[in-house]
Amino acid sequence: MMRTLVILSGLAVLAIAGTALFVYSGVYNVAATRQHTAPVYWILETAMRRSVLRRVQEIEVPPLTERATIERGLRLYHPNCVPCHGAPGIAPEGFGLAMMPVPANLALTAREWQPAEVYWVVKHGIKTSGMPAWEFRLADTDLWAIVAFVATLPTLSPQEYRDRARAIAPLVAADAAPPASGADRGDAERGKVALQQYACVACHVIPGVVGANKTVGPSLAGIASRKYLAGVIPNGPDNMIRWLRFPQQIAPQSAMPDLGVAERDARDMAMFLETLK
Amino acid sequence: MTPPAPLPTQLPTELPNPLPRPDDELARLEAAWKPPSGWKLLSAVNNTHIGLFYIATAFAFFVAAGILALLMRIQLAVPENTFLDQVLYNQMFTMHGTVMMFLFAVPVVEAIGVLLLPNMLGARDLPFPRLSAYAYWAYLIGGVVFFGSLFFGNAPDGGWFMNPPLTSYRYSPGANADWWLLGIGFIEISAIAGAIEIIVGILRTRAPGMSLDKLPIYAWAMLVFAGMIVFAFPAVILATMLLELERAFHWPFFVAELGGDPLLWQHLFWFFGHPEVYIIFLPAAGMVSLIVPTMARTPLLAHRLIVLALAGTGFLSFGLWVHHMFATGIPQLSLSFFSAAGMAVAIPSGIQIFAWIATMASGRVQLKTPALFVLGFLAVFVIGGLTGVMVAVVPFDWQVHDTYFIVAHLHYVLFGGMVFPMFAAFYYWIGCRARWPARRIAVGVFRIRALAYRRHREPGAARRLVGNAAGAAGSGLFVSMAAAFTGDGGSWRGAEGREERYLGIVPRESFPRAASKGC
Amino acid sequence: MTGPGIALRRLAIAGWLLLAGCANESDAPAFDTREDVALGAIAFHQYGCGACHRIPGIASADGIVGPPLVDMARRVYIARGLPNTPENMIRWIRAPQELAPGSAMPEMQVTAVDAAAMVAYLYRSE
Amino acid sequence: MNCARASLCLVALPALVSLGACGNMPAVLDPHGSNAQQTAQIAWVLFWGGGLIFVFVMALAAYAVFASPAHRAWLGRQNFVVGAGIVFPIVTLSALLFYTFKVSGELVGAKDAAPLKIEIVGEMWWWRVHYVDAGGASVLVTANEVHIPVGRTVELFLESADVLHSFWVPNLAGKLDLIPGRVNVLRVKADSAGVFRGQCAEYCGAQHAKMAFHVVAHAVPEFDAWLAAQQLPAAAPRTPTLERGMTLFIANCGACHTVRATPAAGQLGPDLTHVGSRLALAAGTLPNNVGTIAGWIAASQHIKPENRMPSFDRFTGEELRALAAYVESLQ
Repeated sequence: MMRTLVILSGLAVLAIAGTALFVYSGVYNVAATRQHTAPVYWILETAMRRSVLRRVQEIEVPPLTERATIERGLRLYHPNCVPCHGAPGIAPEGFGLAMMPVPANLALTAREWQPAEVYWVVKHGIKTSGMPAWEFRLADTDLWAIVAFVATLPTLSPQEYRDRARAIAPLVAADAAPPASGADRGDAERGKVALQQYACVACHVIPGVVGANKTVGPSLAGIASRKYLAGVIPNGPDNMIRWLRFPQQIAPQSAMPDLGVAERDARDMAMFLETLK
Repeated sequence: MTPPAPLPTQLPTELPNPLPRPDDELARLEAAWKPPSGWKLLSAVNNTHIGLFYIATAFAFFVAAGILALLMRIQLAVPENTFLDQVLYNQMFTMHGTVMMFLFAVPVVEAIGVLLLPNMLGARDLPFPRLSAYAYWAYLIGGVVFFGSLFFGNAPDGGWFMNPPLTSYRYSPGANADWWLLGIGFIEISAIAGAIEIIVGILRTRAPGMSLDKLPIYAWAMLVFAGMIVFAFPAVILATMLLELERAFHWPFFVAELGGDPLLWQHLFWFFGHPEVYIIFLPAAGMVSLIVPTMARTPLLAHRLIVLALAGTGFLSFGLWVHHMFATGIPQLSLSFFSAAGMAVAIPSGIQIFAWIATMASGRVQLKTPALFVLGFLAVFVIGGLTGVMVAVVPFDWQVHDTYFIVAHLHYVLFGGMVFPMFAAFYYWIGCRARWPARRIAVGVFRIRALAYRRHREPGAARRLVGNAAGAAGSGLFVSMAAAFTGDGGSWRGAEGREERYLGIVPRESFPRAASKGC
Repeated sequence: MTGPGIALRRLAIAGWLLLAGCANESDAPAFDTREDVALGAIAFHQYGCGACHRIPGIASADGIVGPPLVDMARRVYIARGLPNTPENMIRWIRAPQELAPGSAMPEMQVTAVDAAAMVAYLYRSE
Repeated sequence: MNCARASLCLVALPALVSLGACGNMPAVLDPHGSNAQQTAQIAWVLFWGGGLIFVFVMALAAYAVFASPAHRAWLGRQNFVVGAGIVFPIVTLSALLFYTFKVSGELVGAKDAAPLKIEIVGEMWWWRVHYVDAGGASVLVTANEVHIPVGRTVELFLESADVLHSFWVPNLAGKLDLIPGRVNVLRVKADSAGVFRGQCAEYCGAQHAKMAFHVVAHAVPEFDAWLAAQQLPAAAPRTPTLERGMTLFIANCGACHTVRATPAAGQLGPDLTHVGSRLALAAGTLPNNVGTIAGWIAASQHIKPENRMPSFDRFTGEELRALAAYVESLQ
């Protein structure tokens, strides 16, 4: 028994040492111009598919066939999705073409993926793939509208798509922000995700958030007990929400930009920041 | 005094009368004296068991309060440290002082007395075994509950002397102060129970033929010790009752605006407080007086002088409590009386010190482990005693009262005057109970303790500051490192090649001989 | 630190600055010399910045009114959208209201020499 | 803080003997007042006397243990014990006793024809200071700082408003407790000008560690100038910011603090008429400038938890700066 234990642990150590050496040596080429090797490509694709499949079990799909839903789906699809994914007969923008992995052609996706899976991917996005999460940009109904439209993509010829697209008024994500849902106190856990989604982690040190170690702006450690925000307004729940949503109003030349934070997201973020005593 | 007859090497074989002994007599006697086994051991009342329980519990409190001291030292290691906030720090220094004085020092010397006295007097047991069992259990439960208050965040935080009006209902509304007042009040009752036990034991249950002038010197020390407890402790019990009444029913004993006087508490507390520190020192002096003759392999010199010194310390210690209150604005004339008394009380201790030195000079000292601790005791206690005389000088005390000079003095006197002799006693008497501790470990423990007690006397810094001013960085760090070493001196189990064992037959219950033991 | 003690040290720094030819504040005084960092710490004590800011390494500087002065060397922006350069940091310390009117940061009449020492402390590579 | 350097130097102190070599002594041994001068003398006598006796006893003990039996025979006799244990202590202690009686007699008895009278009231965790004239009428009310003229005896009438405190300026004199229901008198005379830090020396609760004060000794003309300046009413605000600061002060701080010649007349907290001119803030806790005043106003409960002043953290940055500027302008 002891011997097998020793051998196993020896192997484990070897494996770890091997991967560490591999990572440190920088041998693997991360350039977007060079595709993964076949096995790595397969592993990544399968991991992504399996991960999405695991998480869609409880999602119940609303009816997707009314004309109005599909119509709204198109109005959202055209300005927000075409730049990367293109559309029948329309090429994606330059940056969409230059991404690795390349954004899928959604006509094929519609045939191979279930609507719940498409909904999940559009809502949560996919790590390191370039596919952003739209949860904080679009209301839930709009997400389903896009899924409804994508489902109809395989049936559209380029000409039909072009005619329909010309007939609609595109609906950019910014002004379709999800409405504030009631006056609940805000949910700290969702606030933590919102900090990620509004790129606060790109500029601040935030204790308890992985990867939030940037020193562009001041550290948010102990922000809950700090007396002033930007040295101007006294700290407090409502002032924090006002500061998160409209920093430039409060401290005009401050480097903190207006991120168009939705009222509900600001409340969630404030709840999370409240825990950083 | 004529030198005692040489100690017999064999138990007497012939019996008082020639009639044949009933054959099952030994078995029946052994059965009568068999200690209860299993969990019934908790119902044991024999002085040996109660004594051992008592010492073990007191030592546990010693370790607990020692850990509190280490935590405090970490806080004071660097200036403006944020390791402990002021709430926890104030509770810790209060509990450190209180637990060391009330739950370790007095109980452990009493416990050693309970363990050794009956055998030294040739008695079977203490006169009231159930009373000492009661005293022990009251002490254990009261102490554990009292110490437990720390874990619930409402330990007392008024200093080990709990001066009102800070500890009165207006400025300590919480239950913190009540823990101290009730806890200490009851623990003192168990101490008085032990004291009465010892007085009656020494005066009434001595072996036939052991007149007072043949009484072992340790028994004299314990007699004076117990007498002092009986006179001193009621003062603190009365004080705790008055303050508890004031806190509970808002009676004005110590509230100045309503006609009370905060100094009344200080008088009552220190009337008990100063005898308390001699209550802690005298048994230790008694133990040293027993160990030094064995160490120097010669009878104790100036036996009668030491007994007089012990009695002198007992009486004088009741006359100098105001030297704890020199800075309270009491008129200069009365301060002078207490300053004189403060110096006079050093004389009896001086007599004993020189008597021990003379005994060592008149014999051949064997540097066994107990001897090392006694020499350590001499060195550290003399510094403590001298700084004691220094603070008896009124103007000097105005400068150093409530500063680290006093903290250093009390630690020298307590560690030097009580803990070193206690360890000497452990190594000296342990031979009768268990294997000898390894000499190397024991010596190591001694050296660490001695090194750590070069506390830095720093007249400039006031005491009880949660974070010393930015300036006191250096000395805080130095003292903290020193204190870290004194963490309870490590394990002292092990074997030592002690050649012959006294008489070889050591019955489980009590030691065979009345005179001092030649382990 | 009694009054004269500080004055003596200031003369020393001024003298050193003159010698090194960087008396005017425009070009960046050389930082991170041990002497400067120590003087910076003393300056923080003297001006009592610890009442509002948490400054690692300064005893009793754990204020919570203003932001903590942590990793100042690695910060991209300081004050209100000011690029983080030693000169800007000195300008900000000496005249905060010019750069961020309405901020709670008061004008503390910090001398150029003290401000340079403070910046040296904040930029120290710990 | 000069005690910072003193304590740092203490660390380098290998033994008492080398005290002289160290430039700056601990405050007790660095007297600037007549009272502390004599006490420092006694302190030296005690240190040297105690040290010598200790070395003597240790030598005896070592001799008793390690010397050859013949040499230490004289030690092992009863009359050595009587000699060293009784005669020697009685002689030395009596000498010490009469020496200290003489000194403490001088200390207490030192009367001065016209002493400067100052009443000091200990509060929970700061010092209220009243200057009174011979008749006992209040001449000036201030806090946490006691200015005294050099060479003139000052009688400090110490009383407490809540719990026990102890007034202790090691450079000038020994400590004396402040006890509710009783007035203790401490006589102090500074020999030379200077700033001396004092500290509360009787445990008085949560912020006992941050209850310090400064005693500033001036030459007589300087002291008179200071006293006259302090008796003037508060300076009127000169700029719009200070005006704004004053209105904020009266609205928020007037209930507890007094600033003479303004509607703010609260008695609970210290008198702030000339707070700007004080050396330190919050009883020796912070240096005194506009930044620390703003920091103290906005987060006093963080700097000195459980103290009687709440943190005023509802001002905007602008208001806080204006208020702090006004308070600092009260020179």
